[in-house]
Amino acid sequence: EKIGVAMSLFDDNFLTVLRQNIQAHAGELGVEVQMEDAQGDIARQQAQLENFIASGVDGVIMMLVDADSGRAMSRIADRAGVPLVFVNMLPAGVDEFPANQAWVGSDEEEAGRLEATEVCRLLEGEGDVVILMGQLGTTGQRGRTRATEEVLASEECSNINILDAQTANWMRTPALDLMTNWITSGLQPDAVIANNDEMALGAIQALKSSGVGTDSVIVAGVDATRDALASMQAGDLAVTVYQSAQGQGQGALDTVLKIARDEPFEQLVTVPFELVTPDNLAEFQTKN
Amino acid sequence: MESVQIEPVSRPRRGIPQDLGILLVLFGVAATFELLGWIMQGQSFLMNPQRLTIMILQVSVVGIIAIGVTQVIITGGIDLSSGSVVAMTAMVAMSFAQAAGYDRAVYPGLTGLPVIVPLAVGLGLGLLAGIINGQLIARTGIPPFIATLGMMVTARGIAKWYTKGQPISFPSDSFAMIGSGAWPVFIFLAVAVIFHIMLKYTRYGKYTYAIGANPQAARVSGINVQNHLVKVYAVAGLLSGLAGIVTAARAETAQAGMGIMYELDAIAAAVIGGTSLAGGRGKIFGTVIGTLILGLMMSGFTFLRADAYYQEIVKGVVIVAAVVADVYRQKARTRTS
Amino acid sequence: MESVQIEPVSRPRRGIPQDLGILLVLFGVAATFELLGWIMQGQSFLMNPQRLTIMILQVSVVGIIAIGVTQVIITGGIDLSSGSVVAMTAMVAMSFAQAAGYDRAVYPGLTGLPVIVPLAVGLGLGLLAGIINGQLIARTGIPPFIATLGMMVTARGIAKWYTKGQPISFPSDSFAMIGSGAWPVFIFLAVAVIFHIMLKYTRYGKYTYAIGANPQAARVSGINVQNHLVKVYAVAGLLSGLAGIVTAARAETAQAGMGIMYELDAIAAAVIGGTSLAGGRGKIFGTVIGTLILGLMMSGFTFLRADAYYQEIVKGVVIVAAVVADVYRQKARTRTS
Amino acid sequence: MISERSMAAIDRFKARQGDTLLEIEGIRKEFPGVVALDDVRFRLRRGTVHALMGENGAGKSTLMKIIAGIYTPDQGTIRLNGEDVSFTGPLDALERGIAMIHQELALMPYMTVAENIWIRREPVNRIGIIDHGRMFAMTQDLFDRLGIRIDPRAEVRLLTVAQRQMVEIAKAVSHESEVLIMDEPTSALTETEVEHLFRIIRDLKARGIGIVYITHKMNELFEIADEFSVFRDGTYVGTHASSEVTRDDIIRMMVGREITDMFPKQEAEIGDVILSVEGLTVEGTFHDISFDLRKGEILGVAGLVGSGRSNVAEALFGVVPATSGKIRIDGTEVAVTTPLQAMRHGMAFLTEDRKDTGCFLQLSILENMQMAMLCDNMVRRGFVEQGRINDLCDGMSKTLRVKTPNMEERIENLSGGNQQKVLIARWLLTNPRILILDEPTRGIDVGAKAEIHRLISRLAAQGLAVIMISSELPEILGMSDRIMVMHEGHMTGILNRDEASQVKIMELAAR
Ligand SMILES: Nc1ncnc2c1ncn2[C@@H]1O[C@H](COP(=O)(O)OP(=O)(O)OP(=O)(O)O)[C@@H](O)[C@H]1O
Ligand SMILES: Nc1ncnc2c1ncn2[C@@H]1O[C@H](COP(=O)(O)OP(=O)(O)OP(=O)(O)O)[C@@H](O)[C@H]1O
Ligand SMILES: [Mg+2]
Ligand SMILES: [Mg+2]
Repeated sequence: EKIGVAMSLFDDNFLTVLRQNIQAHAGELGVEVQMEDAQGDIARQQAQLENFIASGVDGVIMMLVDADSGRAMSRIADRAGVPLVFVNMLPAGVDEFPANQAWVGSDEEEAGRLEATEVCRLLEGEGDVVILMGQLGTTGQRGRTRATEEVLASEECSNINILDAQTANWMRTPALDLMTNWITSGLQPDAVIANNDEMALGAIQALKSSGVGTDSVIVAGVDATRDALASMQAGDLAVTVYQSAQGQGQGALDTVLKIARDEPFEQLVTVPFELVTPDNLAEFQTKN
Repeated sequence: MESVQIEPVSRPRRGIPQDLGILLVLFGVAATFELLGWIMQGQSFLMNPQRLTIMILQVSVVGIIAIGVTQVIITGGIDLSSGSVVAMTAMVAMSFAQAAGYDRAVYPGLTGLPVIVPLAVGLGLGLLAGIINGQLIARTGIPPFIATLGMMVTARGIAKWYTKGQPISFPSDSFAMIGSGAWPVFIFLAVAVIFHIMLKYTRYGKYTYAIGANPQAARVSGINVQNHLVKVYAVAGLLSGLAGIVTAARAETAQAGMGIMYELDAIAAAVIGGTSLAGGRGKIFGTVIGTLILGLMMSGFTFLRADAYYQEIVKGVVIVAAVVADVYRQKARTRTS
Repeated sequence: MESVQIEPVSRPRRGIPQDLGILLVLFGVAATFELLGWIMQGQSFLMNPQRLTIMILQVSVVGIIAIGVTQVIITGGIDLSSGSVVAMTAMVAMSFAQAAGYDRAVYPGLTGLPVIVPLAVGLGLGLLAGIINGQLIARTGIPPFIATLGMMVTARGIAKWYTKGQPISFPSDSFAMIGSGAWPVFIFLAVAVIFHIMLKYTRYGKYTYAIGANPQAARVSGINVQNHLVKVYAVAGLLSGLAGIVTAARAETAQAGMGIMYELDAIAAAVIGGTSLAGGRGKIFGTVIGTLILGLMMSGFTFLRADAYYQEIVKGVVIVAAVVADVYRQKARTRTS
Repeated sequence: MISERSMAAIDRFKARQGDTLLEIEGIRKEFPGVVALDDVRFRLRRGTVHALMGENGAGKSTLMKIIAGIYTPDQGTIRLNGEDVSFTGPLDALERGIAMIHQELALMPYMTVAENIWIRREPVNRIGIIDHGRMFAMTQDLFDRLGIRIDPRAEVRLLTVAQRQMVEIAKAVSHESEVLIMDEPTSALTETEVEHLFRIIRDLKARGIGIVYITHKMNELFEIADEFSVFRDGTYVGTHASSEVTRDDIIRMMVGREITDMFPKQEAEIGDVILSVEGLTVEGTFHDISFDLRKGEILGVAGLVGSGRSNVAEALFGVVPATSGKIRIDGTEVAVTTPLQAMRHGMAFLTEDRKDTGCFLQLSILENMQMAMLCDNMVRRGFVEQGRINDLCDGMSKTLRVKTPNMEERIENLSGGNQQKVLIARWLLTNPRILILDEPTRGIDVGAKAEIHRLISRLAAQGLAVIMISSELPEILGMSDRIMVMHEGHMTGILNRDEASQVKIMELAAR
């Protein structure tokens, strides 16, 4: 069996782990998979889906560039009668999907919610925060930021004040620069809530190099990457959120194979996010 | 910014016109994929009408932009803003194209409009962006690189700001139609034919080449260089707007990240097709072939199930090799003829 | 691909040399931020030595590339590969720079190497990429745009393939030192001074200008144009390699997505600083100022805490305005002098 | 300037004055569709000036480029000092003592005069740092020796065509080579500078240097050349001593027929004033120019290099609009701020700089010819009426004898003189009422020159008004009804045809 895997972006840390999990699981099952990188471009992803179909794959696993493009993708696959499983990102309009399509993943907003709630708890509902956003307009940036803002607007956290929210494009160096700029502009946040770990690590570097340090500032990220866990181990990163690349990767591959083989399957499989803090760090250290 | 051509350069070519040279390269690339297809996959690459359609389909948006960019490059300029203008027009056009009664529409009162509205809005916005580019370049005399770089950043910003990053989806069926089936291919080819004629047989075309070849001489020959430049950039903007509409209709959604790096693909298609960045030289036919070469590579690698990592490495090499082959073919002709 | 200079003659300029013009623009932008700072934030923007350092710090990597790119542009070429070469060298250099005993190192047997090893590897790799660019351009005669576009795609592919997308982290302290504190700024400024001298006071520089201004004349004057072009691109590659090392050391990690679009920022810095894409003209001093203008905008907007969505829109406008201001200033001078 | 060593070398040359320095045989060079040279031979002797003559496109420049290592010949041998050589490139040729002044100027516009001259030979210290001070001093020395007055620190783009040509000459001389090739070095120079150049040449000759001199100006041949070779259509016709022949002989050898009259001035009926200029000024360039131009009249404009003649023409045509003054056409005052406006008033303007403001180098001959006439006619609903245009262009190119395999050829590949003809054709095709010609016959061979003169004269006879700027006094005197003379941006007088003479013009021009 041949399965096409259309990834939104190869460069992303979490997605790399996800990809590797799919690959490894396919190896175990003796299934041939072919990966494509959409480089964050919807049209490219659409073309890749079409190319997969034209070269006669038995099913497609797709990590969407954007949730809203799910409908068009769904239609293309449906027309060709090729099984399609969305992984990780929840496509818009998932409830209208035809019978041979499914979703295995986690809800972006959930990550932001877990992260912000923990930060709020650590701050005891009071203080100043800055938000480091991912690339503007991406599903992750929107979902996580919106959830963060919702949590901070809630009753318990109403004394938390958002000083500023800017984008660092998911990357470490821009986050380093942005955070340094904030510090020199006189901002003294009590917490940094980043849309992902890379940016959180950038913020930590900035805090260290400008002498503020991470003792008085809570830094939070999402993804639980290796570097992030190491940083948490070192006592710098306070909060991150684990999503199971393994669960998602294996689940997606299993599901698409089931559809292809006409076996029964679940259409919506939620793999939950898990909060990672220094307390439960040990559990996660070997996972990603 | 052209290669340093030192040898007494490009002689007039008789026999196969220059255009056809790059066509040979296209055939060469296709034949290579065909051969590898049989060896590695045991099946034909080309003898699959579906694949051929898709091949063109997936590059038709880049192709539409590339045609506009070609004429800009012929004037000796460049347009870096096309990809961002695609995103901006896609967003704005889509917001006027949402299906009737869709409750989370951008303008809830304005859903289910006739398809002409989003079309006009999209084309108009693209045109406007192009006119601004053109006016900046022609009136202030700043380098096209900077003017369109500014537009690139600004248009992308507007696309993001328009709905604060929220994508816009659920177009009416009539709008979605524009991007469905082989429509994008027809639109691309129609635009190509129109501009082939424009550049070759109209005053607009002659002036475009003249300005690229020697702006001073063009002015002395009675050409209103500034006005013409504005027109050329405006047309490029209009085509970017069209590309934005097509891409939004095809994806049935518009998002701020659309069209990223399309400007580079478009310029590459033009240059692969023989358009000179120094100005004064280039043909729509070549650009179409250049676009197809890019499309061929996209489908070809997937077809061969090449590892995505190697794909990128090889893709760069193939682009270079295609152009090198063309250059050598031309040199060889020169020597023998 | 330069702006169409239609005005027939520009008379020699006396008084303030042309370089200083763009310096005025820099001051203008700075003053605007200063003013807005007092109005919107109630504090000074400039009177903060730390901010000034950071302003340079965050653009020093782009600045290092921009210097290499400037000399390439002066020869009439372009280098689109710098951003990708940064990523590639960052990845490879970092894999030889991992701290002793780090258990998940890329080469577990090769951790804790002396810092000279990753340095040599990174610079060597950058140099190699540059030489390949140069050889392609000089020997085959393909346009620099295509050759370096190919390298851009390929080098990015190599960066991703190298560890299959996995980032490489945990450098040794001595390697991390290169990117710490104000080191990147020193490196940037040192490179700037060296290349200022190279371009102005050595034959290397004269050849570079000559080739850009008139490649035929350069050849006829006995310059080995091909060899020199290879050198120029090799140097640009070397500087990209250096930038890759600095950026990896600064982030203490290397990722395949690093340096994306740096080539565009670098070219923009050069062009803002007065380097002409038509070749033959440009100065390192201008490029440094151009780089600083970009840096100023990055810090400035954050300082003003401008809405992230507006920032991008405004950024494009400011770039254009800066160059327009410079062009008008020059025109005004020309008229009065 | 000249080192001890080269002095010694020069003395050695002197000893062998008259020996064969350079000898070529059986040279063939083909370009696609054109045989530029076929079985050509040529011999240069030490201490002599050897002129090359031939119509436009005869292959003179191509031959010289072969000798200078820029082109490689398809066949044939080159012997330098009796030794067979084949050059790997221009550097090789330079190092073996062959320097060349190119017909199409080959300077770097944004570099200073000194940098242009000493490129690749800049004075450097031990660590490779260039000593600019010394370089300027060296340039000044060279200029003093050659009697050139140009600031070594000026950027070349700010120089006039003539000044650039002087810089090229200085650059070639500075190589102190044994063989010096000059491809139409005087095409942009006036008599004074030409005289000056000849002094330089005589000096070089005396030192034993062999000079190849290409020109279309007959009088120069007799003044400076010891012998000359004639080429026709890429073939060798013959070599003679210049003392043995007459002008007509040479012309016959070149063109294969007689040219009886170089200046076939046709009596024209001088009509009404069509253009009237009053107090025309471009601040900082020229001042207070006033004259009337009548139908059927040819107004010659004379002056030294840099006297502002070209600038006046540019202002008239709106290239650089005048800052003050009036232009009247048919008695009504008109504003001329762009060339397009000027064209709408029936003007046409052949610029003096072919390369900068004339040719669209990458485009075909046809495109080059038709460009100016597209602005007002030959276009229907945006579409160019190519059929009609083709006929007109073909006709014009026959009239002017443009030497080319076909009209689709890129103008870049034409010889200099043929490019000039294409540009003249461009303007004639617009059917102008007022024709402004700036150095119309620059680089054009005698045959075609006579042809162009005949054409101008005939057009004038049909009522066209012509302004003709020229640095060739015989041309001015032969063709003009009246002659306006300029000096340093001012008009110093207008002479009638019958009162004008070389001496009078020079008096007014030099002051
Ligand atoms: N690079 C080239 N490609 C094609 N044809 C060329 C090229 N260079 C020269 N020719 C052709 O070769 C012939 C000889 O040209 P060449 O420039 O040597 O003439 P010339 O004797 O110097 O003429 P002129 O007096 O006008 O300068 C011409 O027919 C010209 O069109
Ligand atoms: N591009 C330029 N930049 C600066 N000064 C110029 C430029 N062109 C011309 N000039 C100056 O303008 C004056 C008149 O030049 P112009 O070319 O009109 O003279 P001309 O009489 O036509 O001489 P020529 O025979 O060289 O064409 C000269 O003093 C010259 O130095
Ligand atoms: Mg010639
Ligand atoms: Mg003149």
